[in-house]
Amino acid sequence: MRRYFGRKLLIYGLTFFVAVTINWLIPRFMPGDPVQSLIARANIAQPEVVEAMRVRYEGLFGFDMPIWQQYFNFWGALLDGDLGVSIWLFPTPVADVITRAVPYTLGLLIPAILLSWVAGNRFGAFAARRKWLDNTALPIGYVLTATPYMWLAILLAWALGIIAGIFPVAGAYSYAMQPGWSWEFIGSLLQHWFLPFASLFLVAFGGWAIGMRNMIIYELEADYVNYLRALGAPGRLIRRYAFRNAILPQITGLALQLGVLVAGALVTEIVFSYPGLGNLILQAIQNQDFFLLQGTFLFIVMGVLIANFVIDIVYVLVDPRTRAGMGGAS
Amino acid sequence: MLKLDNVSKVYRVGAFGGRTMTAVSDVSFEVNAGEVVSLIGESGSGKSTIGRMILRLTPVSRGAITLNDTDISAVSSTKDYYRHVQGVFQDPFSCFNPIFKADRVFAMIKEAYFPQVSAADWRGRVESALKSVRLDPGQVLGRYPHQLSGGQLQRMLIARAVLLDIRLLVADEIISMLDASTRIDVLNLLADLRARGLGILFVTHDLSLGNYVSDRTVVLRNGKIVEMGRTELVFGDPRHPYTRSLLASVPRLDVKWIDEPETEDGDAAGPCPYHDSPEESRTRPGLAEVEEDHFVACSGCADHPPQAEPRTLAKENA
Amino acid sequence: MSLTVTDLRVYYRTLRGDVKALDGVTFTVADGEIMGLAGESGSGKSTLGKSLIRLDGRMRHVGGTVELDGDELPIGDDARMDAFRFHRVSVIPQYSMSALNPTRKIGKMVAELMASRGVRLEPAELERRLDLVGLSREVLDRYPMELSGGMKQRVVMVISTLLNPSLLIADEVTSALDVSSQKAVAGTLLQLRDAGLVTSMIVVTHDISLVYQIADTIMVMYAGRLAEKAPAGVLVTEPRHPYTKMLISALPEVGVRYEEDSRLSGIPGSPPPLLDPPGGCRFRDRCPIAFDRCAEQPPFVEIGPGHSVACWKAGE
Amino acid sequence: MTADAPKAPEAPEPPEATATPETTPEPAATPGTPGAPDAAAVAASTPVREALHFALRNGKLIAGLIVVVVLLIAAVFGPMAFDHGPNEYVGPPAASPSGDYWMGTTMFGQDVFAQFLYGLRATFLVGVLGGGLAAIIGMVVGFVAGYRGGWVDEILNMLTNIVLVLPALVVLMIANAYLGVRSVGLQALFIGLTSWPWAARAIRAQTFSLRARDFVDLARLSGMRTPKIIFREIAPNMSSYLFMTFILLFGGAILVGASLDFIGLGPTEGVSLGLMLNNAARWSALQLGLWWWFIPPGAGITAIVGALYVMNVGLDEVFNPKLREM
Repeated sequence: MRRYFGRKLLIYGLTFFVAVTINWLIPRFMPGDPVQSLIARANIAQPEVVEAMRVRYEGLFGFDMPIWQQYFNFWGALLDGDLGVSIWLFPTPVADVITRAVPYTLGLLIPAILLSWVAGNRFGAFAARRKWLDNTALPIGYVLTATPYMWLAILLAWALGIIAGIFPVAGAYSYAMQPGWSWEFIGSLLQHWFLPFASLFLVAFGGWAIGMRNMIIYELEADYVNYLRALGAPGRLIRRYAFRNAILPQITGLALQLGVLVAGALVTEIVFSYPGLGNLILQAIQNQDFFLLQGTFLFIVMGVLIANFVIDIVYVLVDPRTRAGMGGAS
Repeated sequence: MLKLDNVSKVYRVGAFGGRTMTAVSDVSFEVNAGEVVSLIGESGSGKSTIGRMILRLTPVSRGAITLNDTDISAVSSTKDYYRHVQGVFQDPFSCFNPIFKADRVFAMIKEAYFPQVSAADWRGRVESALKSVRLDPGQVLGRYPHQLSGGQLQRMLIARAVLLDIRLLVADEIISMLDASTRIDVLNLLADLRARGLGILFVTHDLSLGNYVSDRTVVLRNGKIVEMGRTELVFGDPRHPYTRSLLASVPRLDVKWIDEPETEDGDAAGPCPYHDSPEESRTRPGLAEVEEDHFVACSGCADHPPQAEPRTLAKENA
Repeated sequence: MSLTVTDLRVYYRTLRGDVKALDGVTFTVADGEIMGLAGESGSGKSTLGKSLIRLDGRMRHVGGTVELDGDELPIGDDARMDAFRFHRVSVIPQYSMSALNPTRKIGKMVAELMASRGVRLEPAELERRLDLVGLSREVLDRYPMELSGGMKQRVVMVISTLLNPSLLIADEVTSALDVSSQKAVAGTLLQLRDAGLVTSMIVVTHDISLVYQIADTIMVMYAGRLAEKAPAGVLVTEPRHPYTKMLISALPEVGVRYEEDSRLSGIPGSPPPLLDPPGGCRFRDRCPIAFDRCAEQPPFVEIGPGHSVACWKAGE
Repeated sequence: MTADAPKAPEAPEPPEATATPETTPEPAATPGTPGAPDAAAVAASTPVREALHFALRNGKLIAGLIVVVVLLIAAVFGPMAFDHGPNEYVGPPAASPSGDYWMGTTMFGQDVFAQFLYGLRATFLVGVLGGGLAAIIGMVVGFVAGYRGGWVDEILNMLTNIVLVLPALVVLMIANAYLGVRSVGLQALFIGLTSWPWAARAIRAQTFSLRARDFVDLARLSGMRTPKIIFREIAPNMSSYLFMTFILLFGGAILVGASLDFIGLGPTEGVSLGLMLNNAARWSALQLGLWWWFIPPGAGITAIVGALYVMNVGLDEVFNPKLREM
């Protein structure tokens, strides 16, 4: 057990290391004087901002220092929690900007991931039961999972927001309101939350449903199913067993899909101008705010790694084989 | 010709090779030209591992395997080695790449070893090799593996081996997956090859097959030799309880098990007949020569690691 | 009369047409009888074994009837057959090692299976039966992956016979085993019958010498049809069908050694294709004593007590 | 995007499943005559012809193929029908679809249909190049790791896992954001470099199981060297699987590319379906009700990727006898 988690943690540690290194490396690959060109591209009028950028970049890169020293300085700043100052929202520290946006992204992502996973798996298993259902549900699943997140978001916004006028299509709450804990405000939050959530949910749902359907079909070919059938066990029992066994790879699949889901949430936020990390990234790109971009990137990587670890723990709790195998019984 | 000298195989198990597992330990025997040696053992006895080590498909951990007094691992080119040593395996269907025609196994040999031979000449050689294993070339050439029977495929593999200038053939369970009606014919082929001066190592778990064709027999258990010698002696007068219990487990058509008295258990660790005292057996373990060309590991001193399935089953049912 | 099979035909559906894997077999198995069903690959023995309990997707019941203790088994009707499965007919499959749900503890799986069939299971009875095959009751608290292959096979033997079926089909249960385990498994099969847990048994195998050890009668199949059926001793010592004769003489018995001038030999040729089998006796092409009349299919007739043969020359 | 990656035949990665071929000393048992279905005794036609037979009768495969081919033809030849570039201002602004402009015009009077056809081109290009590169990396890593085993496998596995947990699109955002000038080729390169890991894993698992087959040993006994064995014995055996992997990578690359374009990190020159969506969203096509501006590009992407996925299911049914309907 310790060995298993040790291995996983090693991989996550290395991944984080790689992510930070990418962050450090990429600006250095730019041709010419990176500091100069970054500042030039940022296209900023205020001299104090330009100065702050120059100081920070030179401190970070420190081109007169040996390369390893530059690299260690970069890590040092990072470990101090110092992600720099946002250019776009000068002089707010990047960490603060991110902290403000995170709750919105998590509020979208977590329910969308969990609900689509549960509902998709149930639906996929259900569709595998009957031929006609399989033949009708399957194409819908494929269309859903092939849909780019942002396009479904645009369609929903257009149909339910603009044409039907049921849901608002921009922001996280009505601009007329002050954030607070009033029912009215919460209602507005939910109203704004629904469409981005729905588009994330639907695309992911299609993927899970198809995955589950395929898994179940393979499971129903397994020897233990044949044996149960030969003993006349009712379909209910067989399906229950097949579902239980098929759900395990779907948990692993969840870990593999996290990055894609996060990316989906980012573009969906952009469509709805939802004030989460996706919007931050868009602003950072448009304003050439590289500190914000790097900070957001690191934050997302961290989040994905933590989520992966949580899924690992869940997997061990759910699959008896991993427990039996790790308990040293063999 | 082929000589194994205290050969051992230790596998590393676990993620970073933390644990080890000994599959073969201190095995020594010889296979001479014009001789069939059968290597008998149950699953997990290490018999296939020995075959794979001789074929250089897995490295030797300790000890040495020599072919005509040259250490086989010293032959730098495996290609040269395989010119003289070839193998045939248990599952003929798995030996053929299912997406290619079956005669590709011959084409591979030609490509590697006889690139200069003309196509017509090669075809002649292939056909005569096929005839030597009693196959009709017209029936097997140009077919896909799934269109042929296990017996036909296995014979093609033997034909493939004899296209080369082989001295030694490792036949690993080559008939256990064949139908009863063709088994014996493939077994007879081994005798034909022996008559041509080849040395053959016949790996099997079936004692009656080993007895039928071999000159010498090596009985293996948990990676160790328990008994070996001339086949008539080992089968006619088995000394080790394990060999005896194996023999008694072979289903036969002349006796029924229920009519036979319960045989002794292979694990019986009675007084050792070849050592004077348990102390001596501990200090001087190994094989004792009980008569000319008949060696037995004494039951008292052979340390038996806890056996897996087959033994416990027999005991619990007794 | 426990099992009566009459003119059973089961075909496999393939792209190119029906493969006549089981083409008209008629036989009976008596109460308390262990019948060995021997044959080579492609003989139809596995098809026969399977069709008595569950036809797989590609198999089609074409004709004939199966009667068990006076009731007709609806073998072509998967749903109606469920009532008979487990209660009256049961199976020890060839794939015993992987027959158990990997993510359920054995005990729980057994309990759920029994509950799903509406049977109350006495724990004491289950334990008694585990004892019988030499398993401790701790296996009930284990997952299949924690058991060895042989233990799993014995667990399957216990589960399959829990409802004391009239007929048990053991499908190639020994074929992947070493000699010593084969002997133990065969012994367990005998015990199941002797303890009255199953009334009669069909042991499907390719190994005549093994099945001879435990069977009362042996039935040999060839190319989808019956060749010969006789009491085990008679079949082995006085086979009448040329195929049986050649098969038995091709077995290297313990003690038989290769000799240059008197070596054993197999049966030349190969079985006919079952997609479009030739008429008449299907062994004709490989048979050393075939004659003109073999173009006509020989009937499967009784020539001695419990001894039936499908060969025109069997009487000679 | 790869929710339906062919993970089905592959067992969930068991935590301790690091057993290399070296650690499995001997076959667990020595099987006797296989209980192969009795029907197998029938001689069948060649594998290729059999696959073709099922392929021609597989509705999913045919339907998917038709959609992909029609769109591909449109992408290759369609742009030739215009004497103007996709971004030229040729018509009245914000015109709805008409006989002159089949898909209407943008707010600035660009021909949406022309943009759509040019965009399809870029989209296919990103899919083929990005998916192709990812397939090549995945194959190399998967084959080597699966065939060699041991510490080589350990290291490649580690690398695969690292790239696997890094959220690809977010890495691509960072990389692209720093680039001043971006091209379709560069985008495809980056996508290829980040989207191979699941393919490598799947190929590794397949290689691992094929490697244990005796024909690999026989090839070694025939004097073949490792690279040759991989390419001539192992790879052909999983060619259908490799093809299916490529299809999924192809679809995945298209989706990732479209997302990047949408954020504004697409190619700086030309047009792509994602870029069209980006423009439509940026210039408030939604609020203005210019539905013809944002529906075609999204529908185009969905059609290509969806058709690829459906094709993949069809192929799975063709190559996997268990899934075939008789």
